[in-house]
Amino acid sequence: MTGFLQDIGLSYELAVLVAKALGVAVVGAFGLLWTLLGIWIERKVAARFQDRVGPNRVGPFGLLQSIADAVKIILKEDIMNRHVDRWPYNLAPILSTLSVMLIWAVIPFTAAWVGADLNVGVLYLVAVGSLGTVAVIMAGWSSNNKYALISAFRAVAQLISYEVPMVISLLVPVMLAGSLSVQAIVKSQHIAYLFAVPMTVLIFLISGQAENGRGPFDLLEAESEIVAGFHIEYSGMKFGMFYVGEFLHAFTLSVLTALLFLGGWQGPLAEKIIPLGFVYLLLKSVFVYFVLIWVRMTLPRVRIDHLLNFNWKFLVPLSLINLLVVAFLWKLMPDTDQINSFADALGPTLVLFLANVVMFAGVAWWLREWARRDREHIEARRAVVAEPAEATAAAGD
Amino acid sequence: MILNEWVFVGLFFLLGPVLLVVPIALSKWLAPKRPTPIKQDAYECGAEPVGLAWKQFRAEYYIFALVFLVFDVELVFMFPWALAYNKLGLFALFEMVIFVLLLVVALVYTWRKGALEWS
Amino acid sequence: MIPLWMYLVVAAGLFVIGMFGVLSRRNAIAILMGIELMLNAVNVNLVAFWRYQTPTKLSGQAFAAFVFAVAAAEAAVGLALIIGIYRRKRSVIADDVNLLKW
Amino acid sequence: MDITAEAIVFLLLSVLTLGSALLVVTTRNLFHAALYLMLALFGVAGFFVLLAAPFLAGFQVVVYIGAIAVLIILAVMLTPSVTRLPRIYNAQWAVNLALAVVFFLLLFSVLTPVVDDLGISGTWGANFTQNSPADVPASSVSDLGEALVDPQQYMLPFELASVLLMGALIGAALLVSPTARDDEDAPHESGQGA
Repeated sequence: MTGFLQDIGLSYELAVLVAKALGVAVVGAFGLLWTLLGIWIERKVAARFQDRVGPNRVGPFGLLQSIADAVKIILKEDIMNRHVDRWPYNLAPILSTLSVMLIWAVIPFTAAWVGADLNVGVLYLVAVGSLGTVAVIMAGWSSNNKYALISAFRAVAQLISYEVPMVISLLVPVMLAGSLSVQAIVKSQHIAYLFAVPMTVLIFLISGQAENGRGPFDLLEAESEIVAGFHIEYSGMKFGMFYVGEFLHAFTLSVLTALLFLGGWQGPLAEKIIPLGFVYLLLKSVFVYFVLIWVRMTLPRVRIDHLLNFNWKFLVPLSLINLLVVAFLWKLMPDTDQINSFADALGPTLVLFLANVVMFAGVAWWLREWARRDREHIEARRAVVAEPAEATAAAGD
Repeated sequence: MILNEWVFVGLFFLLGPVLLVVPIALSKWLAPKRPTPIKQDAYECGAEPVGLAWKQFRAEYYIFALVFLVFDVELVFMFPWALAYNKLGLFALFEMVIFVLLLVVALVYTWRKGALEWS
Repeated sequence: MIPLWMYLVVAAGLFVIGMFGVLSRRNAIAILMGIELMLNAVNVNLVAFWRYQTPTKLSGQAFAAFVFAVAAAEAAVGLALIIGIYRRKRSVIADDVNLLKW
Repeated sequence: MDITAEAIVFLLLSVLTLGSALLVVTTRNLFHAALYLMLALFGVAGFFVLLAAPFLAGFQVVVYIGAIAVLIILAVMLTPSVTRLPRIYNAQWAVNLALAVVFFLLLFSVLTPVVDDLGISGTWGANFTQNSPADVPASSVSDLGEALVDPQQYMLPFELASVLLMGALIGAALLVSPTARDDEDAPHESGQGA
């Protein structure tokens, strides 16, 4: 690519710049176009969960439905509230999608295709992801609508709360791989980290789903309470931008899970035949995406106090314990800094897996105990309430 | 050149918004525009809005942001630790245990104080 | 390459702007924003000196990292104070908080 | 200094940072000021990248933009009656402005080689004449990690940072927690204030 550009008369630096700009366009456009397919996948899968057929009119299997929707939404009138705060209002949808799109800059698609292999890649992911919170607050505040504002406050509480366990679980692959570069983390997975640290994966997925504001955690939008929340005042393509951002976010979360825990592009022959890695990555990501849709379709929305209690009183302590346990075992095992093959990775993976099984059992036991005590507590209170009522009823007779 | 990888990121920051502005601009150009006063009111499920939304809200939300801020800084400090962990001795683990314990003490205090309750 | 003094001048500019904000704004939150600007100016200085004078020792970067911690603590307590004052006095104007003044 | 790509980026970042910093202290609407603050902080993160400290750039965005600025915006939202004050500056603002300008000129004359070039004084400038930085070791990112937890280097500040943050969290939570509100002290008339 660079060679070709130099041939047509550009200087080396300019050629690199143009090649990189093209790379940005390809990666960005891929992300956006994938969203169209992703929406179709999600609608089809969701329809199956609800015993429906899903989109099936436009194109074969309804494949072109998303394109039809895109055209429709572009042609919609953009209704703007008279009292909005214009600049933040117009910037918010762009920032919302941008914060997700920027993640794609550091994603290694194969052994050779990677936009920017930053040596602080994971930190970059966290940093860029936190811009999404800002976008939600901007949208909520600038809309000048009470529902939007309530949603913005909920967003602050939810998005930032769940960022904590997510970042803690991101630390685990960083620690195991000894690198912040996403590509290096993928390469260090001779056995996918899923088998070594399933607990971390679970925490990552739960908090990621909450960060995304979907699934049982869709309080930001909660169409039945605050009628779509922070983007209530948006219509036309600006609303479409939030929509695209949300879907892209869900898929990006799946890609990140695939990269950090499922071995990314690794698979048989992926090092030799480079494009094969891309296929592996897509397959793994779509699998995770399916699981996320499954969760979303299965669980009812949680209440905000439950949501926050679950995070601060359960998920955060659990992820901290998990991190320290993994760190402790990792330090106890010899030669963990030189794992270069499947055979090297087998021992540590087994040990960590067993530790995770023990942790899972412990958490399950603790949750049972907690539920039992909670139930007893409630029943005891009910008994206290019921007795005087009976007494008065008797006196009344 | 050490910045080479960042050129791509920088370009992403510059070109990414362009990619996103294109559909919005397209919509601005193609879509009809027939504003009426009622259409341009804040949407409150049909009821007429009373006043603007920029009113004071409860401080409950603020405590969570506060706890988050403190946790966030600590997490950021844990990144270098996790990165260098393979090269460090067992000592690093104890150090992190103390670090995390201090954090947990603060969390538990806030918890016991009832600040984490959603009232 | 960019000479060191250019970074220092930008940092100085940032510091002075922040200082003006701290000294002149009436709103306590705006004053806090000015403080953040000043802290950032200091960080730019620290990192620039690290880069140009002792790139093999990490003291500049490490100090900048601790400045982050201090800034976070300062923002947390400062804003909590402002919210507390607002609850009592319904005002966040720094001049209104003059209970200890005589 | 010849015009290189780096110089252009530096110039753009300077304009971005200083421009939005100026807007932070001059904007009337505090919500906008907070957004400009984010922009200024973002520019500083750009400087960190340019200075080959990507770790700090990440810190900057996560801590300052993702947390501190969000907290500030939240505080602005919680105290909304003052987003549009009649006067945003106090009585001494003109003096402060003069002070700031003088201070900046002083710093400028010390930091830059301009004064020395004019030949006014040989000892005034601080002579920060390093024009090109030395190479940063390739492992500087993980070196920072080691340095922070190394008992020989920054272990104590590292732990102290944790203590400081613990204190900050406890103090701040105490200040804003609902139980901390003693209502008898609160003013009875509600709509006083600005």
